[in-house]
Amino acid sequence: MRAASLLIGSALLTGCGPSASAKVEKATIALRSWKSTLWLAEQEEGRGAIPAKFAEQVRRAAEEEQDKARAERRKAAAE
Amino acid sequence: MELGREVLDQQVIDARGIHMGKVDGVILSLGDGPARVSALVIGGTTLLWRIHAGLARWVERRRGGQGHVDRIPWDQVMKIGVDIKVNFEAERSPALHWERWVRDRIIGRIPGA
Amino acid sequence: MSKLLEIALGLVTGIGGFLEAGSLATAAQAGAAFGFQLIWAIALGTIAIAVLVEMGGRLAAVSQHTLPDAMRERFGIRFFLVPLVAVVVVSFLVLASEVGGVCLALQFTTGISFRWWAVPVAVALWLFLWKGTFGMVEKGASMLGLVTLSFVVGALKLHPPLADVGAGLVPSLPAHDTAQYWFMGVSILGASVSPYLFYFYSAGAVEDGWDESYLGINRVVAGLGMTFGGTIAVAVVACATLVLHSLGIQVDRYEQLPLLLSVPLGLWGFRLFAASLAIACFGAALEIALQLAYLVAQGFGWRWGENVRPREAARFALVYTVALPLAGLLIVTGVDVLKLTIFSMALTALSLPVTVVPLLVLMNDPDYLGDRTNGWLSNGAVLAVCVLACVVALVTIPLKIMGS
Amino acid sequence: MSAPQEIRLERLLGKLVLDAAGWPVGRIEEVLAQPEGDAYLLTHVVIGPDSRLAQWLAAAHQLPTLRALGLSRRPSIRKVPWTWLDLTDPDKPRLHRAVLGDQGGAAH
Repeated sequence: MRAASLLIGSALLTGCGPSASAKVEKATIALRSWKSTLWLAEQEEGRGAIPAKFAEQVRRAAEEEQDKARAERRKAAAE
Repeated sequence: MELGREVLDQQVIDARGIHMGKVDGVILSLGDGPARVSALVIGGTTLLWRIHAGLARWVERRRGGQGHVDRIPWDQVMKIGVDIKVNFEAERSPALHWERWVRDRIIGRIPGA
Repeated sequence: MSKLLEIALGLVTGIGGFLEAGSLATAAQAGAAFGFQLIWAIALGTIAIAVLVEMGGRLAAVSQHTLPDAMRERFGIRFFLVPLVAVVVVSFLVLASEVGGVCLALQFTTGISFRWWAVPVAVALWLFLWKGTFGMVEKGASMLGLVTLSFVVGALKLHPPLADVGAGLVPSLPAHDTAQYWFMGVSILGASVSPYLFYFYSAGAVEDGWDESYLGINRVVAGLGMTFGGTIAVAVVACATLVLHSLGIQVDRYEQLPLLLSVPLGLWGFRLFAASLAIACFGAALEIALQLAYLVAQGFGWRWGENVRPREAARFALVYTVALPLAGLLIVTGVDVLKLTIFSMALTALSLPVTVVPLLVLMNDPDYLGDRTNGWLSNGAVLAVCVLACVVALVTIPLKIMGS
Repeated sequence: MSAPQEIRLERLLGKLVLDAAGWPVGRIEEVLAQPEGDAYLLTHVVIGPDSRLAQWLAAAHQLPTLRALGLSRRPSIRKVPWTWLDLTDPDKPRLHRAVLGDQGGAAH
């Protein structure tokens, strides 16, 4: 109970969260990471190390995460 | 013997080795002669009293009583060690009311139980 | 059964049972983000869990009490409620993470979304507990769990620079993302020092009827089993460092993880990853669900035992019969399994003082252990790790929540 | 008003005890009993510290590590005969005599 109240307390204290520029940087790193993931998955699919069915799942996950990161970056840049 | 440490909250096992529950309460008798231990209590609202007295009182008012309480007279207690062994048949005792209820109403109705 | 065979079986349990959704996800994330830099957290966590597992076994062998049993008897109901609630909440979240891990493994191989697998997986888990025996759950799941050794094979094939792995054993501050670094460190600690491991182990020792003659086996099994298990987690870090970190890939989704093994081992690597994830999480889910039932039943003195028929321990069976579908339902909602897993691990770390300190008090009580009470070294080491984990969790969890 | 015929051990534990002069003595920590014939007769009550902090320090005293670090304190405990206890109102146990100043309060 005491831990929980402390947790909430410190969460309130830190309230505002990371700055806009930090958010932009975080989104940029995520985008770069997903670009590399796609490249690696393509390589692996090309040499038959992962099934096409799975490669498709990676592409879908990448799309979702990239959309999320781009939205984050736009929002942070507008701040 | 330390009653709080060696009796309260200890595991109670019946004559046939069946787990009946923990000692939720101990009754001390003050009348008629010197003060002594008179019974162990398992089940009902006994445990709730120790967690939150107000809640226990409320439940007792709502249900009109202490629920399925089992009082085991002290002379039925056979051995106090790792567990407390009592000379008692657990199967019909109110201490196992909810065990029987769960068995008959839920678990026993699932195939393969 | 000969003692040597018991030791061998115990080691298999330790090795095959160590890796689960939590240790896999945290090790992979840490390796991808910080390379070998967080290996010290795995080492620290492994030492702590080895010491704690040994304590759980010793308590059971010497006093014939399981941990929840002893805690209720020694501290009374009011105090017992605190660790009870903490372990139930944390275990439930970890259980859901494991169910999610099995479902994701099935998604990777079939292409059918993990959400559709949640109910069948929960039912399969329940059937195992309903029909199976303790030996089947413990020995069977961990025997199959040896498949997780494929991470060691994968790591060796990638030729990790051993000097860097060794350097990771010494804590060092990162060049970037200090908050993230500590958060991951604490998640790794939470994943290694899972209370369910030593609660489950102490219940198992009582089910198997251990006495003081098992103390030697107990020490060997706890020490070596957990050390080998920790090695697998280090292997995951190595794979993640060499496959993902080198390309600047951070782990945001479970979908990135099969690449850890497909890169060194090809298509077989992909298959082994899926098998490892499915089996390790399935085994862990069985143990956690069972441990929840043990905890509640032993704490309240109900009849318990995985070797008796469900109707003979009805309330015990009811606990896992309720917990498993609930965990399945959480996965059906489509919750982000990776986030759930990491969060549960950090929460585990946060709850460590509550779950571990009562054990320490018991382990110093001659009423329970006679002259087999703890030495100052194990007391001090475990206490230090728990306090460290809790304090860091207390600081980093809010930062993490605000950051995302 | 006379004392009730029976009381509950679990509700007695943790109760604050006042002495005859109305001063708090501490909280009931334990009740001791001794076999006599078939019965177990109550012999003593153990009264521990009444403040939260003292209770925590006493609990910490069970861990050798904390003891070595000086983060604990040996609890001050009195053991008084059961017959000293006045349970006319079981919710407010009192002692028949004054014990402040430590006369009769034997160390545990």
